[in-house]
Amino acid sequence: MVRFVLKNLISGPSTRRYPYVVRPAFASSRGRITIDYPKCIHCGACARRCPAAAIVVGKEPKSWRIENFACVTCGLCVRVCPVKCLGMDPERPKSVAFADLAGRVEYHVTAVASEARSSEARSGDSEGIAGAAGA
Amino acid sequence: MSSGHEAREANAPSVIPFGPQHPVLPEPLHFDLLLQDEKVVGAVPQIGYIHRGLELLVEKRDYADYVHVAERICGICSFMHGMGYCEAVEGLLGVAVPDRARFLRTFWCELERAHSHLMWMGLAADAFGFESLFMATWRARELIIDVAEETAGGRVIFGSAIVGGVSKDPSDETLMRCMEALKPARDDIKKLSRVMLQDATVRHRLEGVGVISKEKAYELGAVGPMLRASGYDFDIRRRGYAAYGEVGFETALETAGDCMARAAIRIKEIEQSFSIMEQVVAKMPAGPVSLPIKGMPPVGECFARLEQPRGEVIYYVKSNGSRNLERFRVRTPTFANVPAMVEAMRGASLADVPTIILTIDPCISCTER
Amino acid sequence: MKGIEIYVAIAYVILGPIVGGLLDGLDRVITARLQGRVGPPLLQPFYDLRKLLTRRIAPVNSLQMPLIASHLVFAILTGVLFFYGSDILLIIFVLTLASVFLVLAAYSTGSPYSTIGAERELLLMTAYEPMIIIALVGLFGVAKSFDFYAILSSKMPAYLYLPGIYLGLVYVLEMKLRKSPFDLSTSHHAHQELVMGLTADMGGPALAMVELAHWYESVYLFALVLLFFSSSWVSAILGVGFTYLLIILLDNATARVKWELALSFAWIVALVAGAGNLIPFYLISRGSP
Amino acid sequence: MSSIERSPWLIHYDASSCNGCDIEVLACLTPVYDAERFGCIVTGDPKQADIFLVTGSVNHLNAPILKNIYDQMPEPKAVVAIGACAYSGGVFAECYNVAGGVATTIPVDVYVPGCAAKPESILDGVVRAAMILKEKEKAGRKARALARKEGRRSPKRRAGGAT
Amino acid sequence: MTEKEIQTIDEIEPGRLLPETDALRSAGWRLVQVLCISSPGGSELSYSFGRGLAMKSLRFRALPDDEVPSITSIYPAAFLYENEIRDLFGLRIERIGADWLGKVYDVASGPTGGGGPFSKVTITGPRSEGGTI
Amino acid sequence: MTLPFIVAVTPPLFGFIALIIKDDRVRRFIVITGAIAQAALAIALAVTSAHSLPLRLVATLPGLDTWILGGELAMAAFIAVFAVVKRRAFPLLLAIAQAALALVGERWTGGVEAQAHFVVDQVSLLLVIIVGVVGGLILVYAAGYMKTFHEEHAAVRDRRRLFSFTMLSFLGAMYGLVMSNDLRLMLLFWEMTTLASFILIGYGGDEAAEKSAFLALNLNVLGGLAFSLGIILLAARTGSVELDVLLAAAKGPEAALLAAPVALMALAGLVKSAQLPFTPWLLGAMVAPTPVSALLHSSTMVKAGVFLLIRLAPAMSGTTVGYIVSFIGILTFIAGAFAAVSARNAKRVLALSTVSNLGLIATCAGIGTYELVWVALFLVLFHAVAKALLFISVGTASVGTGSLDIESMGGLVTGMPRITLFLIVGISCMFVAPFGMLVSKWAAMEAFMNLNSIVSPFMIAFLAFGSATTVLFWAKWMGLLLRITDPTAPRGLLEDKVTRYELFSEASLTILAIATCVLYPLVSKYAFEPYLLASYGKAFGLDRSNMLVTVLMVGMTVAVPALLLIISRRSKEGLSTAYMSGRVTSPGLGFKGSKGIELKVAMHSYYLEGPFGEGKILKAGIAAGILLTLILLGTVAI
Ligand code: NFV
Ligand code: SF4
Ligand code: SF4
Ligand code: SF4
Repeated sequence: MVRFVLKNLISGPSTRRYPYVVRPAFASSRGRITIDYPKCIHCGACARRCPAAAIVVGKEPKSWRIENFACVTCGLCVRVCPVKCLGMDPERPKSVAFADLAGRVEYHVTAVASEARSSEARSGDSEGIAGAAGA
Repeated sequence: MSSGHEAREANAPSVIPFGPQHPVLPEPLHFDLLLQDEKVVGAVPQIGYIHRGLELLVEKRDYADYVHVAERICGICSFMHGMGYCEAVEGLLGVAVPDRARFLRTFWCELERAHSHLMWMGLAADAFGFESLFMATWRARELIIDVAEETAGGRVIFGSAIVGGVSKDPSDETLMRCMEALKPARDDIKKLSRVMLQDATVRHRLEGVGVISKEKAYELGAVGPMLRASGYDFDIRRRGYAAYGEVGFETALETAGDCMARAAIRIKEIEQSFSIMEQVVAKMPAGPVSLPIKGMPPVGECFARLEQPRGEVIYYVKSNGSRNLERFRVRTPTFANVPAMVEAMRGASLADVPTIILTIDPCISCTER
Repeated sequence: MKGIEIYVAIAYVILGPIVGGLLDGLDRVITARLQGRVGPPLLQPFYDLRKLLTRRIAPVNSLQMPLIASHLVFAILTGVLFFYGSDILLIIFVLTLASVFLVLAAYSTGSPYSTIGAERELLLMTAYEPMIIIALVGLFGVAKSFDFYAILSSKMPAYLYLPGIYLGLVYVLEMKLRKSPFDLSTSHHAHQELVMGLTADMGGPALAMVELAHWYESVYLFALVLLFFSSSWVSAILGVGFTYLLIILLDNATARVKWELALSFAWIVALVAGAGNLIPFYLISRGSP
Repeated sequence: MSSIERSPWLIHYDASSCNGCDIEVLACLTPVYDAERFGCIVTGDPKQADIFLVTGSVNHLNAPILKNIYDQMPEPKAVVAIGACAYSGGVFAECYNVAGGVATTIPVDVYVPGCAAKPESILDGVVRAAMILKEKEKAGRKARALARKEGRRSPKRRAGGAT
Repeated sequence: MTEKEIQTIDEIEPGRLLPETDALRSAGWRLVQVLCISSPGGSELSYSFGRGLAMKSLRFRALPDDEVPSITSIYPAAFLYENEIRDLFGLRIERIGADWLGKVYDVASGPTGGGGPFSKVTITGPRSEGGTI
Repeated sequence: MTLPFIVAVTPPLFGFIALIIKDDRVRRFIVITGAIAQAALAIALAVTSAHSLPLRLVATLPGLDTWILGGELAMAAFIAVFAVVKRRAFPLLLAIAQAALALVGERWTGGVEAQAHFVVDQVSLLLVIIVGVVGGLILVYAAGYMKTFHEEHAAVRDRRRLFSFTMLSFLGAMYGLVMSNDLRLMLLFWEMTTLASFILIGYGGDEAAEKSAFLALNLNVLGGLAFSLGIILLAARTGSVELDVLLAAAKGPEAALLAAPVALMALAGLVKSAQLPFTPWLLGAMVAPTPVSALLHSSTMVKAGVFLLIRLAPAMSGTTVGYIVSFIGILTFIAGAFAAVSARNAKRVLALSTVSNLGLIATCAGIGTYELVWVALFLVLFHAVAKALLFISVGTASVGTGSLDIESMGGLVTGMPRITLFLIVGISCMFVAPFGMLVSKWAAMEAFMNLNSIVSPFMIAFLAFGSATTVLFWAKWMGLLLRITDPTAPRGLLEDKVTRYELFSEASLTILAIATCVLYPLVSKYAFEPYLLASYGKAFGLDRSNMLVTVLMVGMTVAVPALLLIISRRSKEGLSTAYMSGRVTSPGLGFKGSKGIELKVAMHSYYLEGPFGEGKILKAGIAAGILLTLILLGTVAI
C-alpha cells in the first residue's frame, strides 16, 4: 500500500472538481424527462404507467406536469407515449431547498397547458452549487 | 425508583445496542450485542428497518412494468434483480430473448458483479479502518460505474432490463471502448488485491476470523462467495442462463472459510467478471435486443435462479392470467446467508463484528424487500 | 536560570493550537493526496474548531463538561511544564493525568460506545506508556538530564545512539496521535465499530476542547521527537518532518488492529526496540561519567 | 462570522433506501468527488453532525430513529432528503410498509432528485444545505441577541462550564 | 432460458412435511427457500430444496386454522423463512427454533387478528375480527 | 516512664477495658477515646522528640530476656492450643518449632546485654504516626462499621469485645515493633502482630475465615522462625542482637558474616509484607471484616514487613541478598499489578495493589541506596493513608450496594456521591500524577537512573510496565464510579446506612491523603533527609522545583475540576441523551431491543482474563517467587 499511496501523491488527485468542472453527462444517461408539449395528446398513458406516480395529466383544463423529485427516471413513460412526445435528457435536475419547493412549482419541472413550455426552459431557474461553493 | 446504581450479577455480559444507525453498517440493522470484555457472547439481530413489502406491489402493477420496481429491490444488485424478474416472467410466457440481449445481459451482470465486489472491498476496508484502501477501491470502481452509465444509462440502477430483452443497445464500438477504459481499473485492482490479501494488518483482521466449515456452510444454506469460501463448488451461472453457457470461466474456490477466504473469492471474481465481459464483447452477436411483449401472461408459475454477486437468488412468479401477477417472490442471497453469519459471529470480538457482518456482504435491502 | 523558558511556555500556550492545527490541517491535505483526493483546505481544522465552538448542544450529564475542560487544562499544563523545562519524566505522568480526565468524561456518559472507547483508550495508554518512559530514559542516558532544554542543547544526535527507541517511539506515537493502525478508541473516521468511541457523546464545544487538547498534545509530542534530532537545525527539521510524514504514511498504509495486537505489539516493541536498545546503550555509556 | 458552511459535518442514515442512493452518498467521499473539499466529514455521530443526509422512505420502525437522530443533532441543523424515496417514497410509495417521504417525520431542508441520486446532485444538496445552515445560524444568533436584550435568557443556552 | 426441470414440485399431505423433509435431508438436499402464497381459502406452502444445481419443492395447502410444524428441528436455518411467513401471512407455525415473537419485520399493519399484510385468507371463527387484508 | 512506653501501652490498655465492657455504646465510647488518645500520644511523641532524634532507650525491666522467652513460649502455647482445637497439624508443628527454637536459641541470645532496647528515629516516628493516626481512624471507622456489619451478617457471632481488644492491641504491638532496637524484642512484637492478625482474620468464624486465618498464621510463623533463626545466627556470630549494631557492622569488615542473618530476617520481612511467593496469605485475609483489611493493609502487619526491610536496607545494599530481595520485590510489583487487572472483587483489587506496592518498597529496600530508601519511606507513607481510605470507603460502599464486586459500584456517584468522592481521591492517590504513589514511582525511576547499575534498565523497564498497568485497573474503577446512566435520578439514595463514624474517618483520611501529597516536601526535608544523612551520610530529595511543581499540581488537580464543576452546576433540564446508535432511549439507558424486547444497556468493564488472568499470573509469580526464595536460602547456606 505504501507504494500505491506514494504514487497517488506524485500523480496528483483524481478528483473531478465539481462544481467548478462539470463533466458532461453520457448521452445515454437517465437524467430527466422532457416533453415536447405541443405534441402531447393528454392520453394519460404516461401517468397511468408511471411506477412512481410522478406524472399528472389533466384533461380539463389540459395540463401535464411532472414531479421531478418523485420521478425515478425509469423511462417507462417515454416508451409508452403513443406520440413519442416525451424524451430523456441526460442532464440531471438540480437539488432544491424545501422552501423553494413549496413556493416555486417550476422546480417540479412543470409545464402547464396555458404556458406550454418544455422543462428545458426552466432549468435556468434552478441554482446550481457553483455560486454556493464559490462563496 | 432508580438510584443510578445498577445491581449486577457477577460475570453478566454487557448489553449494547449495535445499530440501526451505525456508521459501519451502510444499512440499518440492529443487534443486541452481549459482550464479555470485547468478546461477543451473544448477538440477536433485528431487521425490518428497510422492509417495504414490495412483493405485494406486483398486484398493483402491470406485470411488465413491475421490472422497474424489481430493479429497486436493491441498488447494488439492481440489474440482476430486474433481469431475474424478467427471466422468470419470460419463463412464464415461454419466450426466449434475442441473442444480443442475452449477451448484453451477461455483460451487465458481470459489470454489476465487479462493481458490487469492489464496493464490498472498499466497505470492508473501511470497516477495519483502512481508509486509503477504501478510497482506492472506490476510485477504481468509478471507472466501472462510468461504463455502466455509458452503456446502460444509470450508475447504480442500470435500468436497462425489460421483459423481452434489454432497453439499451450500446454499439459494439462503445463496448470495445469501454473495455479499454476499464484497463486502468483492472491494473489498480490487481495491486489493491495484493494489499487486501497480503498486508500484515489486514491479515490480522481477516485471517481466522468468522470461520465457517464447509459442512456448516452447506448445512445452513449459505450461498455465493460465502459458500465457495468454505470450499463448496456452487455457482448457479453453471446452469448457463443468459450467455453463461457460451463463455468460459472457472469457479473461484477457497477452503479456509474465514473472512480472508471470502475476500479472496470476491477478488478472484472481480477478475473473472472482467474476463467474462471481454469474452462477451468479443462474441457479441448482432441483432435486435428485445422482443415485443404483448398480452396477458398465461396462468402458471415459474422459478428463475441467478447468481447474484452475493450468491444464488431465486425468483418466483405466479400468474392467474390477469395483467397483474398473483405472487412475486424473491429469495435473496443475503436472506440465505443470515444463519451462517450469525454462526460466524459466535465468539468473535467486538472489533470483528463489522468485519464479519461485512464479509457476508450483507444486503439488507435485498433481504427485507 | 529560568528566563527564556517562561517565554517559550507562554508562547506555547498561545501558538500551540496554531501549530497543532496546522499540523492537523497539513496532515489532512497530505492524507487526501495520498488517497488521490484533493482534500480540505489547509485551514480546515480551524474552521472545524470555530464551528464546533459555536454549536449549541447540551451535555449528557453535569460531570461531562468539567471533566473535558479539565482534560484540556491539563493537556495545556503538560505542554507548559514541558516547555518550561520541568522534568520530562514527570510530564509524561501528567500527560496520563490529562488522558485520564478524558477517559473519565467518556465513562461518565454511561453510553455504550463512549464506555468501550474509554476502555480501549485505557488499554492504549497501558500499551504506549512503557515505550514513552523507556524513550525518555534513553534520552536521559544521552543527555544525562530530564530537562527539555538540557537535552535540546546537548547536541547529541540521539537518533544515532537510540535508533530502536526512536522507532519504538514513532510506533507508539501512532497510538497517542490516534492514527491507524491504532485508532481503536476513537478516530477521525467514523466508519468504525465504535462510532466515535471515546468522543461519541461529545459534540460542539466539548469536541472542540478535545480537538484543542489534541493539538496542544501533538505539539509537545513532536517536540519530544525533536529531542532525537537536536544535534543541529537541519537535522531537527529533517528529523521531525520525516517522522511526521512517516506517521501519516503508516496511517494510510495499515488497517486498524485489534486491541490484543495493539497491546502486545506495543509492549513487544517497548521490550525489543526499547529495552533492547536501552540495555546495550547503558552498558556502553556506563563507563562515562 | 459564520463558519458552519465551511465545515458541514454529515451524518447519513439509510431509512429504507434500496442502497442505490446510499452508495452514491458514499461515493461522494471517494477521490473522484471528494466531499472533504468542502470541509465535509462523515461522522457517524449525530452529536457532531450538522447536516443529516437521509436516503430512502420512512416506515413506522425507522421513523422514531430518524427523529431521535435529528433530535440529538445540535442546533442549527439541516436535513437533506436524497432520492425519490426520500421525497415521496418513490416507486415504493404504495407499499404497505412505507409511510412516505422523510418530511412525514422530520423537517426537510433540501431535496436531492434522482433514483439513484448522482453524487454530483448530492454534493449540490450538501452545499445548499450548508448555505441554509448559515442562514439558520444567523437567524438564531439574532434571535438570541434579541432575547438577551430583552433581559430574558434564551432557554436553549448551552449548559456546561467550559467557555 | 428458464428451464422447467428446476421446477419439480411434489404435492404432499400436510402431515408428511416433517418425514419428507427428513428424508430429503438424509439424501443430501439442503433447504433453499420456503414460499408462501395466500389465497382466500388458505395458504399454499412450498419448501424448496437444492442439491447441486437441481431444485425440488414440496408443496401442500394449509387451511386457515391449521398449525404448520416448524422444520427448524431438521433445518435450523429455516427459522428466518418461518418467522417471516408467520409474520407476513399470519400463518401458525409451531415451535420455531429461533422465535422472533412476531417482530421479524415489525410491520406497521402488524398481524391484525392473526392475519398479516400478505394474508388474503378469509378467516372465520375466533380469529376473524381483523377480517381480510 | 517515658513517652514512647506510654504510646505503646495506651492502646492495649484501652483494649482491656473494651474487652470487659459489655454495653455496646459504652464500649464504642471507650474504643473511640482510646483511638483518639493513642493518636494524640503518637503525634505528641513525634513533636516532642523531633529535636533529639534518635532517642535511645534502655528498658530497666530486670530479667528482660526471661520475659521475652516467656512471651515467646506463651504465644507458641497459644498457637498450639488453637491448632489442637481446630485439629490442624501443621500449626501445631510450627508452634512446637517456635518454642523449641526459642529455648535452644536461649543459649546464644540469652545472656546478651543490649546497649539500647529501643531506638526512636525518624523512620520509627513515621511508622508511629501512621499507626497512631491511620490506625486510630480505622478504629473510629470500625466503631460504626461493625455495627452495620453485624446487622447485615446475622450469621456471624458478635465478638466485638474481642475484636476491639485485638485491634487496639495490634496497634500496641506495632508501636513496640517499630521502636525496638533489640531484635529479640522486635521478634516478640512481631509474633504478637502475627497472632493478632490470626484472630482478626478468623473473626467471621466460618470455614473460609478459618482457612485464611490459618494460612496467614502458618506463613507468618514460618517467617517468624526465620527471624528467630536470624537473630540466633547473629548473636552466635557477632555476640549482639541489636539492630543498630548490625547495621553498623554491615559497613565494616564483618559484613560477610552478616549475610546469613540478614537474609533470614529479610525473609521474615518478605513473608510479612506478603511478597511472592507468600502473597496468598494476604489475599486470603480479605475474608476479614473491612476494618481488619484496612488495618492489615495500611498501617500494620504488612507495613511491619517492609519496615524491617527498610531497616535492613543499609545491610542489604549491594549484596546478593539485597539483589534477590529487590528481584522478589519487583516481581511482586509487576505480578500484583497485572493480576489486579482481572480481579473483580474490590477488596481483592485493593489487596493485589497493596502487594504490588509493597513489592516496589521491597525493591527499593533491597537495592538500598539512600535515594531508594527515600522512595521507600514515601511509598510507606502514601500507601498507608490512601489504602486505608480506600479500604474503608469500599467497606461503606459495599454496604450500600450489597456487593463487593466493583461492577456493582457502577454509577455510585449517583447513589453515594460522598463515598464516591472519597474513593476517587483514594484511587487518584494510587496511580496518577501528581499524587503520592506516582510521585514516588517517578522518584524511583530517577533513583534507578542515578544508580547507574546494570540492574537499572531492567528495573526501569519493569517499573514502566507495572505502572502502565496500574492505570488500567484504577482508571477503569474510577470511570465505573462516575458512570451516570440516569442523570435525573435523585442523589444519595444509598447513603442512608452510612454512619457518622465512617464518614468522619473517611473524610479525615481524604484530607490526610491530599495533605500528604501537598506536604511531602516538608516531610522530606525535616524527617527523611536528616535520617538519610544520619544513616547514609548522604541525603536525597527530589529536585526542589520539581517537588514544587507536583505540589502545585496537586492543588490544580483538586481545584480545577472542582471549580469547573461548580461553574457548570446548572439545572438538569439542559441535558441531552446518550448516543445509542439511533435508538430511542428511556431513562437509565433502556431501549427496545431485537424481537421488541425492552433492554437496558449494561456496560461492564474489561477484565482481560486473556492476557491478565489473575490465576495464571499468580501461579507463575509464585513459582518464580519460590525459586528466588530458594536462592535466598541458598545464600544463607553458603
Ligand atoms: N439478490 C440480491 Fe443482492 C442480495 N442479498 C445481491 O447480490 O444485493 Ni443488494
Ligand atoms: S403519454 Fe404522451 S401523449 Fe399521452 S399524456 Fe403522456 S405525454 Fe401526453
Ligand atoms: S421516467 Fe418513470 S418515474 Fe419518471 S415520470 Fe416517467 S415513468 Fe414516471
Ligand atoms: S430513490 Fe431510487 S435509488 Fe434511491 S433509494 Fe429510492 S429506489 Fe433506491
